[in-house]
Amino acid sequence: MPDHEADGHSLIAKYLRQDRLPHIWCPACGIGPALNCFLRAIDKSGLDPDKISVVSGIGCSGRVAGYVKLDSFHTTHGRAIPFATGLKLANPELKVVVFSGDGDLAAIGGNHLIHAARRNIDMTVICINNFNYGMTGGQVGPTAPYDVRTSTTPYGNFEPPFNLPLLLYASGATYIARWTVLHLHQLEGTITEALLKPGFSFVEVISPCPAVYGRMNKEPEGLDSLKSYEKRSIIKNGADPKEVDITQNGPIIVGKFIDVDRPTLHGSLGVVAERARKPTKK
Amino acid sequence: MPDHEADGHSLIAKYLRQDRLPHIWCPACGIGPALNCFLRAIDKSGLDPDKISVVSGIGCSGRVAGYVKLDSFHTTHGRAIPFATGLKLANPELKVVVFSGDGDLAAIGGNHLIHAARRNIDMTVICINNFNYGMTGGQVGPTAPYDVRTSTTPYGNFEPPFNLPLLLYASGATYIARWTVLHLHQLEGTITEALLKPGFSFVEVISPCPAVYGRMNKEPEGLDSLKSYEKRSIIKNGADPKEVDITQNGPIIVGKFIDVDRPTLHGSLGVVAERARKPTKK
Amino acid sequence: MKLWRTPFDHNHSAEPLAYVFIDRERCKGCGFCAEYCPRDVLKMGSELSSKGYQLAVVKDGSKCLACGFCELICPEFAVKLTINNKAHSEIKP
Amino acid sequence: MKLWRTPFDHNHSAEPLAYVFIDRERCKGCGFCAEYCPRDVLKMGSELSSKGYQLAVVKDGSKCLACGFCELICPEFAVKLTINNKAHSEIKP
Amino acid sequence: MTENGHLLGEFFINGDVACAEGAISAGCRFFAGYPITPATEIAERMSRRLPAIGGTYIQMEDEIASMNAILGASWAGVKSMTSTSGPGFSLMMENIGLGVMLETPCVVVNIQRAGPSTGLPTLVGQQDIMQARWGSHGSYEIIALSPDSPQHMFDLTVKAFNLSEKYRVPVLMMSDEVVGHMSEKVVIPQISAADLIYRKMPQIGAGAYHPYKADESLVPPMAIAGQGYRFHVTGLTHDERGYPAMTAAAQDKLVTRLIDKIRLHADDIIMYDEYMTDDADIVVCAYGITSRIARYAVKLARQKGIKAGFLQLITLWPFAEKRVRELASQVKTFIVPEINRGQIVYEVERCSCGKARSVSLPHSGGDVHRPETILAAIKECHA
Amino acid sequence: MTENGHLLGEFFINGDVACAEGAISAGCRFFAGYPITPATEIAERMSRRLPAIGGTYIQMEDEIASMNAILGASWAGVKSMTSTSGPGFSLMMENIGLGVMLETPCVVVNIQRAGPSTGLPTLVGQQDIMQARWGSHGSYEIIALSPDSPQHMFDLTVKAFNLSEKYRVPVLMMSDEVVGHMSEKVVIPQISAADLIYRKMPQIGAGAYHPYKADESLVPPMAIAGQGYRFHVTGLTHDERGYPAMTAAAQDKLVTRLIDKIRLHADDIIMYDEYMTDDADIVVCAYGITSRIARYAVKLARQKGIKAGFLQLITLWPFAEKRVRELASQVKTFIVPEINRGQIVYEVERCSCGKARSVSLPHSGGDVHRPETILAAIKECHA
Amino acid sequence: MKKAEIRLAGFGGQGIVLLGNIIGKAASIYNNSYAALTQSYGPESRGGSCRAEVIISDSPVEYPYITDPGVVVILSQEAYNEFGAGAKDHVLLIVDSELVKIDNPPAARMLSIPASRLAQEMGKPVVANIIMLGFLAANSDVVSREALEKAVKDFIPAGTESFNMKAFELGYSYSSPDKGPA
Amino acid sequence: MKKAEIRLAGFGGQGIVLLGNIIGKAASIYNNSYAALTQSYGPESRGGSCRAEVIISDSPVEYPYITDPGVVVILSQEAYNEFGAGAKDHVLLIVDSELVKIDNPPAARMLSIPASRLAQEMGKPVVANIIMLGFLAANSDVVSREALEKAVKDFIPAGTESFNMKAFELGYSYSSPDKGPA
Ligand SMILES: Cc1ncc(C[n+]2csc(CCOP(=O)(O)OP(=O)(O)O)c2C)c(N)n1
Ligand SMILES: Cc1ncc(C[n+]2csc(CCOP(=O)(O)OP(=O)(O)O)c2C)c(N)n1
Ligand code: SF4
Ligand code: SF4
Ligand code: SF4
Ligand code: SF4
Ligand code: SF4
Ligand code: SF4
Ligand SMILES: [Mg+2]
Ligand SMILES: [Mg+2]
Repeated sequence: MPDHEADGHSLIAKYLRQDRLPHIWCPACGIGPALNCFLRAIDKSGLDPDKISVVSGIGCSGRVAGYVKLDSFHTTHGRAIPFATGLKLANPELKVVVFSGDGDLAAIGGNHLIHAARRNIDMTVICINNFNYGMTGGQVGPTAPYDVRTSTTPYGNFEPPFNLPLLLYASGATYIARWTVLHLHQLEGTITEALLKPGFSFVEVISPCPAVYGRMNKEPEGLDSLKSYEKRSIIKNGADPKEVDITQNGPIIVGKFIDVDRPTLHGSLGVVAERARKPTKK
Repeated sequence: MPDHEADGHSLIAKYLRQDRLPHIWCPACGIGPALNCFLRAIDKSGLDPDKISVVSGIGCSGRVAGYVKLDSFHTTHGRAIPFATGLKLANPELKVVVFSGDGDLAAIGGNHLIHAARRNIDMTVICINNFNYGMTGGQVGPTAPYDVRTSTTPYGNFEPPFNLPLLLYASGATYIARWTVLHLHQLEGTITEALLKPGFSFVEVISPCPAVYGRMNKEPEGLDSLKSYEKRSIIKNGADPKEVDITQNGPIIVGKFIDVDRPTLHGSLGVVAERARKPTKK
Repeated sequence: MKLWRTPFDHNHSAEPLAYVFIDRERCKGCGFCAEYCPRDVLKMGSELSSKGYQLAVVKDGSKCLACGFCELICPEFAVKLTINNKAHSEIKP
Repeated sequence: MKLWRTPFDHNHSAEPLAYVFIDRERCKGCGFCAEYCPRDVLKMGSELSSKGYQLAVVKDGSKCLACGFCELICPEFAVKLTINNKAHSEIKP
Repeated sequence: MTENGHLLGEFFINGDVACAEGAISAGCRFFAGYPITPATEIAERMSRRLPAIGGTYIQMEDEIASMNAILGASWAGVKSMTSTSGPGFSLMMENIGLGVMLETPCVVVNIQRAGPSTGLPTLVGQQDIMQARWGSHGSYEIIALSPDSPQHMFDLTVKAFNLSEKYRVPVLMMSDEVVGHMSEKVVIPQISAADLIYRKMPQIGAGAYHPYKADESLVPPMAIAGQGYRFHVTGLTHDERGYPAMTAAAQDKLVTRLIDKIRLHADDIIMYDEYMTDDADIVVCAYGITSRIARYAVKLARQKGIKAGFLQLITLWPFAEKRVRELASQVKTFIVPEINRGQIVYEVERCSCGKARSVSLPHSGGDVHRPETILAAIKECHA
Repeated sequence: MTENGHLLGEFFINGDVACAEGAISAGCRFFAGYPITPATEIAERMSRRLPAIGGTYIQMEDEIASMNAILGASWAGVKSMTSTSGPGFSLMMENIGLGVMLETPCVVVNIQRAGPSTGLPTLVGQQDIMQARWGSHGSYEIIALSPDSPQHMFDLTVKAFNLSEKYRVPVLMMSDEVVGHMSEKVVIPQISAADLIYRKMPQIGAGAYHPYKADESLVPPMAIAGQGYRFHVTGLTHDERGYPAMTAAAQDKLVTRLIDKIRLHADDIIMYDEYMTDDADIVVCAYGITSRIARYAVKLARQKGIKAGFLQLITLWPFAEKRVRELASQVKTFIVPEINRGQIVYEVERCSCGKARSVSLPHSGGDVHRPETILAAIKECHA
Repeated sequence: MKKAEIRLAGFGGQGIVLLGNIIGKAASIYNNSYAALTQSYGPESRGGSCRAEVIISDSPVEYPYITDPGVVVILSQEAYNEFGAGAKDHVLLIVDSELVKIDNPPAARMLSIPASRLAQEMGKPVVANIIMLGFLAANSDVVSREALEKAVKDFIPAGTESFNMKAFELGYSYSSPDKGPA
Repeated sequence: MKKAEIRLAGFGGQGIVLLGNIIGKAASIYNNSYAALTQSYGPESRGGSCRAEVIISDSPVEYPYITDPGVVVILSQEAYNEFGAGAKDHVLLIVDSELVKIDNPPAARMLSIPASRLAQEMGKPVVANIIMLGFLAANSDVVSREALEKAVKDFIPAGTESFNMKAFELGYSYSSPDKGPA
């Protein structure tokens, strides 16, 4: 029996700042289980935890940086990725993980997200998608399905959402997966793979926010959301990202969608550095 | 013989601020021909020019707003789209066109670009893609092909570029086309169609920048670039956006790639307004 | 949908494969563990915690598979699973 | 690649279908019009403009198709095409 | 609700909601924003109210987009507003500058929390006061107001729109978390057309209209998109036609007008309130939530026989320079409590020219001053 | 070139290039930027130089990303820099605040052009001086320097890195278009380890290390990522452990230290230069490119027998308050020419306390003052 | 000048700010007094400590913070420890006996009601605050019952009026086991 | 104090700033003088008006702007109209005769060379500025020929040295039809 399964709680003690518990998340929030998977994945990956940096933006999900017992950076709203880019470029030995929310990564931070994917920088981005801005009280976010109720769409959301795996695919990410917080073993495995994958990896985690999003959308308890995921989710590894968009009540396609190889930013930077060091005429 | 063909120069007089000529663009720059097509498309579209607003960001391409004899807004770098969003939402009668450069729209403005496409707001975005930041002297841009020389990639570009049609497709744009400034009749026709298309339309114009990009990439004369386009471009209407990325010397796939229908933002806003006006209990 | 793993052939075990402990200070009564325990080891009790949350309790510890799902899904890091090594050693692979 | 249109069956015309005028103040000598005129009506001259640019000139106006490509491609809005209505009226559709 | 969509009557609402209602009463029909504590309630209120009355609410992808969207909406002829707090306000700086340069009426609300950076998101600060004046690059002047209660939020929001339309400049509502989140009775009166100012429109035809040609008011008439003026505006330095003009002379002409249209109308713009300053030796100068505490402390001081007075800055920018200079000749000491580490006190000190002493009562934020703290300072200065 | 990658010798280069070389000499090995006139040459130089000497150049998608990237790089232990001009500087404001809050050494260069907004992109301004001090939300202190020549660009960039590492604060190089684009001889000396300051590293083990626990220097030692400290930092108000602490008390403790580590070391930080101030009645106070013109004008005035002197501010922030207060007791008038509509003159006026008169010589930008203008002002004050 | 200061303390999600709003509105709109409601809360959406404070006065409220509350309503152990245990004897302390464990009786006059259990028994835990409000109305005279009932109706979702009035009534008629209404 | 002020004016793309750099570097690095080069240009990458001004002095340059140029090199009609036509008689005016049409001879001493045509004849229009530099070297003594040649080599692309030296020589030995070198 591998170590990480045998001893979940000691793993938690190893990677979690237990002096900071209880955390600030609401009862039945999905961030906790996702974090749990992340901690186990770190262990499973065999990476040296001293060389892992976790960077978060602002939001409930963005509080993860504050709980992991790793070098961790709680930056500004939307800016985790460029901060992480600086970290990684300045010290390529680091494994840099961005853990944040849908609003942080895809609303205010959307540009950084697509540019980081384009560069194929070595970085794992874990996005808690709870379809809204939990921390500020449940406003509509760029992944909120059409017509849902939020505190700023009292008459129904009039904007269609991003299909994040497709957006990331189009931007150049080389590893893209999605699970719900019910698919915990899969999520753990996926994050482990993502951590070990060179280049830009993106893991979307569909997660309940009972306190605000759920309350306004007939899932006032976290369990309601999990049951809905249980009913709606379909595992489809290798699914075409085009076909994985999420609607209010439609299926939630989960799985590992993309896993391809492209030159990483660090590889290309190496080539350039070599050219630069070659003595030229001038 | 349709009016617009018979009388190009009077059209120019009609839609161009001739008191501002000569313009500031370098000799053999591709922005002029693209602008020419745009002016003709306006005429061809039959839209009331008094109801057309042109919004540009900052850059050589962004100077277009200053030359069209229409309500026109030269805003800040990257922000043409949100400015245009405000214009359009506040007065849905306006036809709003954003005319700007690859750096403006896809580097600093990338987030606004994808969000506007997601919303499917009624707006036509014309993007002059000259693979670099012309105005500031030829730095690498997010569409610059891998390995090209620019003033900030003296050892070759180490970042892969965006495939803009794919990015726009993934974001939700309902009309996507690409032409070079050699495909002028096609470009004119495409812009005309885009202007008349409800929802978000995106037209990419591949355009020479001999003064800086060309100079550094073996196309010091504008003609060199046009000849290269002539050789490399392949018309492929309906091409899968996945397959239209541009490399340093590879083929340039041009054509109308996407033309689909999705509810527009204004349509959905109408639904919401109706719900809001319905007297409720409280 | 298969959410958990069956670690061993549990029928061969006489003792529980693991002991489940719920931290009463941490549990916030979300019910995830009880709902998704594949063996109905856990249930929601009627007692309230000091903050007023309904606490999860162990209903029948002997049925535990040691699958770890309860530990993994608990948002509060409140579930602690202790593997019963004795029970495991009894199992012949 | 077909970049221009052939508006009429030009062979039927005796007179040029259009007169091309190059604005010497605006032309910056990019050569686009000369290179892409389908009928070689235009060419780059040897004379320099006041700013030092090599000017485009009409080589053989009689061959003009009135296709408009020169006007469309000129980055400087320097080409002015005047349709010869007389010539056009001579053409029977 | 009236026909125009604005409410009428008495309401027990918080400052954020009062601000939203003030905007609606002022004729605002476009709101673009991005949620942030403690300003979110303004957006939420607008999202519920506007669609029902022919207005538009949009949540943009960030604050930069929000700021630009309200500029665009204003150029489409609709009064527009956004709201935010410190971090978002910082992000808006570049495009507040664009608003100044294009001379675009609009209102930006900052419900201040404690910084720097993310700081204390749910707790009060008054730390963006100098930022309101100087936060965007380049030389410019701006108008900023500071409300002290939900009613004041309502009233000053209406005022902010009026000033903005009159002077064609973004007006900043520099409120704070306590005022934004406290609830009190707010009376919303009948608002008639006469109470509201709308931007001057051009009176001449499209051909003759120059977007940046001003009369002696220094504020040019503003054409809006879609009416046939076919005008051009740019964030570049420009001439009266709105065309780029890349010379120091054009720059001087433009910037001078942009600055003078505010500076020369300071008397029309500046609002302050005084309490027992007539015979005061010591004047406490405060604004926003702190002014309620300061006023209370001054009352306590008077009860103790100390000749204290109170100056409440309602307009923060332009600064009430003239009045402070006058008072400086009369009083011995200014005491300036503010929930920051010294901002307005710099202006008070500057304008005092050494005639009166300026005492800063700084506060790092997260809470308000205690009346005793201010009272103690008054006593100390009195001794 | 030396082994360390820095140049050695005499060069005829412009201020932008000198700045880049200064950074390299100071040990900067990470540059993230976004092109903007007139700062682009710095990025271009870095893009050519860094890859050859083991450093990294990256062009980010905007200035916000650039600013965050240099913060990240600094936490990876690498000295980092970005450069921009007004519009980009405005965009960086929020995350300069993050740099202040996390106490992250880094250098931000602003080659000022004339604003507001896009203004005159290729022409000079000195209009972001107050913005440098107040542009981010919240209460904080910062360090800003102002060079007057390419040589000064080199020297002060080295100095900027040293101050930044010493005080763990972003240091702003507030240069301008003329200095950035003018070329002069720059002497690059041999730079030894002793000339350079590197941040204090923790001397204790990971368990005992608290990222925000400072000794009497008020500057805590800084661990960097990847060394086993497993530390946490946040832009929220935090305690010594770096953990969020959402109370007014924690806020006060933190903000007080952030402010005091600058204010209490003002004497170590502040640099100025004087010319013939000893017996001066009139002192011209200037900075950046304007100081060269002002110094020249003062020389002309002295030739005419006027007792003029010159105070050049090399450190803009913290402001040379003590020296100005001293001079105010001695001189009759300060004349403050600056390429803005009055910024540093506010500080001069404030610190003069009415003892000396302050005369502002504003300029809207796009050009520098003519020496005659300053001379005329001196004469007028003299008369 | 008549002035009453009320403190409501517990944790996020209990509807404490709503209670403050109901009381404030009842006083200022339906009872023609002046009222100011301030609140403080942490970054948590639920579960963090949360406080609402109301001043009711017959003249405009100048200084908007309470200095000496006459009524303190306590909805969590933490809140009790901070604001209840040390409350002076002129204070009326109202606690949810289900959520607060009291070791030594406080100096203040204390009334308790198991509002959260009663609410759970009604099948809707969220109405605990309305039960508490009814209890407060019965045991203090800061605002009239009529005004409070009107205000409750303004704040609750349409269609839940009668249920909420039942909750209010339950609290109003609850007789505390402690030193009851005099 | 010896001081020379040189103004170079034309439009963008003519290599005017490069000329300024060459002169400045020649003076300050190879001739051991002090030099300051300032420039001004518009937003256009090419074709806008462009100016470079060099001060050469044997003591450090304080005020970095030229006040009274001794040499003015003119590379466009616009520049001539602005800086050439009115130049005083102590000024040495050097113009590209191909690009400037002069109606009335200026007060200044004028020398002209058709540098842009000569460059075109050499097959590389971009070397017009180097031809002009050679001509300037021959007709003024602000910087030594050796220093200028060294500086030219520092700025041009590797491999183009001999071509550029040929251009320089062409200008150096060109004999102006106007009032030539005295
Ligand atoms: C510049 C800026 N704008 C807005 C905010 C306010 N804010 C904090 S968290 C957040 C949204 C968080 O949403 P998401 O990333 O989805 O995280 P969640 O809370 O849902 O996990 C916002 C808008 C901020 N802190 N900074
Ligand atoms: C906030 C900000 N950052 C940077 C700039 C400088 N800038 C002006 S134009 C430009 C790039 C333009 O590139 P692109 O949009 O591709 O237009 P092009 O000139 O190539 O047509 C940049 C970076 C600016 N004006 N504002
Ligand atoms: S608000 Fe939503 S996302 Fe945030 S902690 Fe609560 S449940 Fe989780
Ligand atoms: S720099 Fe390039 S894009 Fe800009 S005007 Fe010149 S050729 Fe065109
Ligand atoms: S480990 Fe947990 S989830 Fe699995 S069977 Fe045992 S109690 Fe149930
Ligand atoms: S999952 Fe955790 S918090 Fe939820 S009921 Fe079980 S033990 Fe309690
Ligand atoms: S219209 Fe122009 S391009 Fe066409 S044939 Fe005539 S000259 Fe040639
Ligand atoms: S296309 Fe225009 S600018 Fe180019 S050569 Fe022809 S006329 Fe001249
Ligand atoms: Mg979210
Ligand atoms: Mg471009």
